[in-house]
Amino acid sequence: MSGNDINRRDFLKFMGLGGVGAATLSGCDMPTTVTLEEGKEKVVSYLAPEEYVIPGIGVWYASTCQQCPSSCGIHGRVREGRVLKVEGNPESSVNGGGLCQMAHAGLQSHYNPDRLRKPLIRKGGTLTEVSWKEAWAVVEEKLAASDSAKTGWMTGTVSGHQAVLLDALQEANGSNKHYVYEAINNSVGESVNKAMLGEATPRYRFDKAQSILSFGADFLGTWVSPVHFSKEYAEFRTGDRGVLMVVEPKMTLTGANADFWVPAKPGTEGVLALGIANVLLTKHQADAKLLPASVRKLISEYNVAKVTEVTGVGGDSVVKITNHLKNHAPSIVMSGASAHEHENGYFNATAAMVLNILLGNVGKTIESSGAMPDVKLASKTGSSSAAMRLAADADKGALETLFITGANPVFTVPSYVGLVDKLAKVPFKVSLTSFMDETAALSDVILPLLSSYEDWGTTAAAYQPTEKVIGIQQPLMQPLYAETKGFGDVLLDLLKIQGAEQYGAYTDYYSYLQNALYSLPASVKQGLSDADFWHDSLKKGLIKVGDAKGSLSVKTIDLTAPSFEDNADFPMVLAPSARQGLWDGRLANIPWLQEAPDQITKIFWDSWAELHPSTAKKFGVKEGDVIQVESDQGSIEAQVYIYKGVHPDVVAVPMGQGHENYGRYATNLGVNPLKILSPGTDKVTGEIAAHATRVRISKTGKSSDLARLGGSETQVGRKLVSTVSADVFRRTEGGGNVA
Amino acid sequence: MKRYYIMGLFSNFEEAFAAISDIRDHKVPGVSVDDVTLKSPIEHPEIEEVLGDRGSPVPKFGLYGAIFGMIAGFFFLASGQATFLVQPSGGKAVIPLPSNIVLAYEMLILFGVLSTVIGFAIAARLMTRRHPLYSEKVSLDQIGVMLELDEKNVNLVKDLFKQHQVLEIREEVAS
Amino acid sequence: MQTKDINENIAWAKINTDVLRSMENPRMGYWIAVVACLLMVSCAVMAEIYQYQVGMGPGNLNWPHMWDLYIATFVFWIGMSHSGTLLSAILHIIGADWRKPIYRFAEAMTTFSLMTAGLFPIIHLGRVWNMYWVLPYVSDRGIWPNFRSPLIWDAFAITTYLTSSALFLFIGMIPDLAICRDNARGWRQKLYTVLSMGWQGDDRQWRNFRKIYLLMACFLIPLAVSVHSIVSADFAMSIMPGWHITSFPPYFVAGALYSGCAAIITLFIILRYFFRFDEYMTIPILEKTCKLTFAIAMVWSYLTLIEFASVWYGHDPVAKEALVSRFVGPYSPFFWLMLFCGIIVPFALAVERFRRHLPTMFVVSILLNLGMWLERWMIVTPTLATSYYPFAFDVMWPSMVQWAIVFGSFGWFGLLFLIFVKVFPCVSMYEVKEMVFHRRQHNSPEIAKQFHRRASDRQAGDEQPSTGGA
Amino acid sequence: MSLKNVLENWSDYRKTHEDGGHHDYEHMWGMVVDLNKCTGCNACAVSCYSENNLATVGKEKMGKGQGMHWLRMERYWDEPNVGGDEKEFHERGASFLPMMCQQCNAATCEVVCPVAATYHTPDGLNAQVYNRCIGSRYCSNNCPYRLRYFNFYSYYEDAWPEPLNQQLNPDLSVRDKGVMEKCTFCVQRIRTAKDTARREGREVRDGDAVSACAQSCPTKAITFGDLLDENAEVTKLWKFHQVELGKTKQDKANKELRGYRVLEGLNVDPCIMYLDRVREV
Repeated sequence: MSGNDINRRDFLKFMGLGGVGAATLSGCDMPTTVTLEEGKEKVVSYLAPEEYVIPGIGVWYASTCQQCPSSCGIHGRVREGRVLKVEGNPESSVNGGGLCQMAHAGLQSHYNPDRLRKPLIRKGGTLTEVSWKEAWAVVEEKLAASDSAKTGWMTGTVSGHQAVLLDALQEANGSNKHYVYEAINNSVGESVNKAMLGEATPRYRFDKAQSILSFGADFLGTWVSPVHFSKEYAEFRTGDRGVLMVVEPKMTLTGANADFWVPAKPGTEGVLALGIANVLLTKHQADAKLLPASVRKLISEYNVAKVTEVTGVGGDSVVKITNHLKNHAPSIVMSGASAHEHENGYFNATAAMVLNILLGNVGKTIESSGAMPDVKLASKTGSSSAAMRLAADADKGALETLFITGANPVFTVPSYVGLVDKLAKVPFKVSLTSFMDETAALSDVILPLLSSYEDWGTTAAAYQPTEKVIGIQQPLMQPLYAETKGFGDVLLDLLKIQGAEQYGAYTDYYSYLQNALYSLPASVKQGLSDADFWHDSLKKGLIKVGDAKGSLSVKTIDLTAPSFEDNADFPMVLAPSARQGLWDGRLANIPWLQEAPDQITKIFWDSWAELHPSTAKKFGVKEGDVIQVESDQGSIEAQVYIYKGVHPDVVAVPMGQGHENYGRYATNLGVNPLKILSPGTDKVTGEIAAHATRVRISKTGKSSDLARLGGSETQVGRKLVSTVSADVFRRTEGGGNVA
Repeated sequence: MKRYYIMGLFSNFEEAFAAISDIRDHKVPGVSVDDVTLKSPIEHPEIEEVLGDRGSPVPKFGLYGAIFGMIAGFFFLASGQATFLVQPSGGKAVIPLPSNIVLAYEMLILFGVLSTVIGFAIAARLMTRRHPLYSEKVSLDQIGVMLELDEKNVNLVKDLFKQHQVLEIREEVAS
Repeated sequence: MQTKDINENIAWAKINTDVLRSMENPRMGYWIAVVACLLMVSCAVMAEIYQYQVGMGPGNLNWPHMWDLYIATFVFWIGMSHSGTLLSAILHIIGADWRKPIYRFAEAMTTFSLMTAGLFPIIHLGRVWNMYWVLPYVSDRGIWPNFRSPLIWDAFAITTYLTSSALFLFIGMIPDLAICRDNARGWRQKLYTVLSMGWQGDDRQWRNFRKIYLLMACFLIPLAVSVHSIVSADFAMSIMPGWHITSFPPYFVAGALYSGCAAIITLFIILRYFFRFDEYMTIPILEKTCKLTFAIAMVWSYLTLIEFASVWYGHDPVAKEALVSRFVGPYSPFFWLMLFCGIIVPFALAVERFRRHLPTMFVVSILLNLGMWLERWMIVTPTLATSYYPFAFDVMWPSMVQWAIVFGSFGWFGLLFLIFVKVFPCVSMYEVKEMVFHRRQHNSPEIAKQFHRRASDRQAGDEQPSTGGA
Repeated sequence: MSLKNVLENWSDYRKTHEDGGHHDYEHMWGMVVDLNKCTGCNACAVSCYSENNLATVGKEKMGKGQGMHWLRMERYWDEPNVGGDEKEFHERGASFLPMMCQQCNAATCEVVCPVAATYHTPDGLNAQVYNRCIGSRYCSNNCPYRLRYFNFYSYYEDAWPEPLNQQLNPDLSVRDKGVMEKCTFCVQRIRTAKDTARREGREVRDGDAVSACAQSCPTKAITFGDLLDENAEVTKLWKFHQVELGKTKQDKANKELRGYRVLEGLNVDPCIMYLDRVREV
């Protein structure tokens, strides 16, 4: 029946149909089916499933995700002025249509019940809610009183016009103290890339590669730009399917998808790489001339036997990996956190890159990703050494004012650094954040920011291989709370305080941004008028500012043999693994992510300690037992999860839990492994050696069931998932005959 | 001519039995055994040997009730299902025989039982006023033999009862 | 301990007085029992109110343990209800007169355990307030229940069974109600006058009475069998390993008779003790019941074993897994206890010395029923714990809420029964009279012969046999 | 309800699933999940939570097995006989299996629901009618995949404290205690697609309706579409892998093709085809 001739009887039918009736009257849309199949006579309201509810029509707005630094493009579905769902922006060169779980959960950090609704200032030691005006007055007064040259900014990864304004502000302050801090970073890798290839983030051609060897680079989970790599990984796996090999102390999401997964003794990844190089040179006649003599000499020392002795990786495995790399050329060798975060992290990363050179991957599967045309917009990627620098500066009184945003160092920086005490020496600390967290709790003024779905901004992803784009961060809905302000606006206001008159013209960040985009080169605007260009950009959610061009210049650098000593008191090594979900802990206050089980262990709402069965046997612990993990800096307690995805000498505890002050969903849940890290930094870059802490474990006698999903670790003989060999796959679906 | 109800109470079944046998043997002219009603505390199937088989309609009620229940039951379900096509298919037919047979079976028994009970209530004249000559002794341990007869025969029957050590004789004018 | 059978020369008046006495001025013990039952019921009621408010969660029901004690206990009570009617009906048809003193309370038991069982599917619903949706009423929206669902079959079967067995109980009671009517005063008289439906014991009534009683017995036997088969269909008709078993219908029926007989023994002993019914509920009758129970126990044991065997030979890995998990899995202690109570304990019934010793029999009968209850639990739960889908394996233990409701159901049953014994005669007076009457005839052939002579050659008898009455 | 109706259409009403059932399907929504591409990253699961108003129940209840994960990402380790455990490590990684309602065409859950609260729509969907459900939970017991989830509490009461409730999707209801629920293939999205197509006066095209999980998958491991639509990606994939509906055992010309349906042998005829996981040996 059609809607425009509703007689009384039909009308009553509609009313009987509940959802349909209501929806129809509210004129959303006409139902395609009024009653069930032969329901010409009948009204079958109780049997009207969801499908007979008439969906409203949502409006999709493009924006950019701020949940993690890789800044994917998103579309937000808006109805009645509320954003309900986010999906990947197909236009985006970063993520295509896809998104990770953290991006989806952005909704819950936006609507989070624990968001700060009003500014807080410290009155007599306690933080008390005040109006924005009042709080801002305090900031102005303090800034006037302090030496602007001693103003420091600690931020997470920043890019786009926020970065531009921040630079301008620091310039006006006459200060260079900008600490870009990310607990989960690739900064060792970046510096090695810079040194050896001349580019911090080159482009990895998964589509071309036939094999990938990853030393702890969890590119499907937490490494650089997970969603982008997942997309590439899909290509890598289809057609002429590539081989993925992973070497890491604890199985990450990437490791779980590997064809061949093997753990090396923590820190010895570099040695393994050299061992592989050795096999390549001796067995596979790789072109040795690519490497300087010193390196060749070092490689020759690491024959298979030596490597096995040092790394604990069986000789057959070394050969197997080498064969795969050779037989499935071209290949990519990459390294990540668990290889980098050691005192010899730089060595490990370099050794991995040496393999790339030796395999002739550079230029083939590792290409230049070019640079942002406007360098000022480029992404400032974070490092953990930044936190050390901050601590040092604060300690020696080089900071009078400190602004902190997008980072929670008090939670993520190891306690041996003593950041809390050192920050206490900074007279005036301002937190720009949406949530009360451990760091904000220490500051004197907390300015609540708009959520990323309410704020304006632009971003330039650190890793954008194909083309350089500026991602538009556009509000998906009106701000929920009046007393909150956008990051850009705050920066502008601060600039105005500093009397940087060229910014006085802008009433707010929006107008600044608009103006900034207008002033982009005509080539970028593709001849559109300013207004059209603006709307076009908002519609697309991104602005293409030129293709990735440039080339890599290969430089090999000297390697010095590392030395590894055992520690009798602390026989094991702690692996504070990053889990895609809670990230470094900033997303721990999102119920969806807490309830979504960890990909590997399937544990939710908690922390745990992963042990290898042999280790568990040695210590006589079984699944669910609570063990104490003790380093020279302190100890934590967690329940044991036992599986064969972790090195026997390693106890892996995921980071992200153990918050003391981070809202109802995160507080007092699990433990924070970063707290017990012992001193140690990478010799070259000064990055915190987070994966190098030696620990010992002991039983506490406590035990209870793990909070985990799933009743069985295996399929118990049912054919739920069966595995076919890659050869079969290549035969049936490889090459031409793709499904 | 007036008609009388007369009832003799006997202390045991044998006496009553003898009395009825005599009546059947026409010891009393003009009194037929068909006028006799036996009232007893327990069931006496053997009495039918003398009273003659008086039959009972109850089984018929049971049979017809059952048949009705089965057929009506099945079609009740079937027609219900046939107008309710939306109901879960689960790969099964709209009118699935297995379940309908099971349910029809239950209906068969339900209606069988109900109509039997109704039949009983009707045939046994339940829910009617008790006879004026009803004696509580009957529900205890005595046997009552009751006749409906003409005035002239009353005394003859009384004599007959007395022959059989009747404990008590009651009479009542039939209205 | 007197072991002699019922005295055939017992005065009929005494029968009346004894039975009627049992219905009046309850003693202390009775009131204590009533209070105890009330307390048990109130536990259940409180638990149910809580569950109604909060949801099924507090019962520890979870994914995949969607069913648990409620359904198990439902099956248990349904089973309990079987013996009463079925035994009484069968024994009536085959004319075993020893049923007469005991069938009345057995049938009452049937009715009341059905009334208890009926509560459980309702309690177990997530949205109790919509329970009437399972009834096939004609709705102007053209909605029907799903007649394919074994749960609907349950609804039909149980309604039918409850109606029929209640009627069976009532019809069989009419002559006794007449006796009550004639002896009672006050409200009781009014009540019995109505209930006895003008019974005056004339031959027409007796004749039809005989017919209907036989006929209903014939209806009830197949009904009882079908009812428990249908209950077993809840499981057998599903596709779950450990449930989807062909031998379930007979298995359930046997289990039902088994638990029912055990319950009869229990109640037999209780009634005999409290109402001093030694003369009617005699040891020989108990012994007969015990023998019957033993026979059924053996049938049940056989079916249990054959179930295992058929699953084992069926060689479906998943079904096998489910079976093995019962023997060695987390629930195995209860499973073994069930096997012990169900298969080993009944052999006590085969020993005459035990059979004649009431306390022993009491304990044994309780154990048997415990076994039967465990059987139901061990059918429902282990299958849910392990089935086709490994990811959903789970071990769940019911919480206090569930236990309280199960516990309370026994109180509810007890309460109904206690009320019954004080309002209705729990020994059939007229049938005990018939029993002694026919025994006497049987034991003195010349009387029978004489009847026959009188009936055939028409002559007044001369010699008078001893009077039967008071 | 009339006797006439019964007798006239008797043969029609006696059609079982094997004879095509009594529905003439307008659509047959189906899915393909490529376990070679799936990385087990959980994006689909969280996307499902945000699309379908799934309540988060907290650690205690989740631990008790009272969670509401319509789409659960399952992880299995290789079994000893599959080249796993006699090795020292899980060398071949894990097996991930995203499991959502299989929308069986011969669904065992449908048969046993006493009040017809779950049934098969002309779209080939296994619909769950919340307001008809009385919570007998028989369907969940009879689902071989254990893919039905029950509202053991009134989760909505504390799952969405202000202003989290503003995120709730108005296109579908929030379920109260005592109701069974499960994956609907994002039926509200299908509806939107159908209505749009209708407004534009055309047939529903492939890609008009995409379930939340399929949309959000970073590796595009999930393909969603109408199996009756010849040009749909899913249909092509099913054809390529020689998997057909209505079979308990697929007789493939090429035995090496990866397509299979989970627990196919039970003859529940699921509408989701999985593609085997692939590993280098």
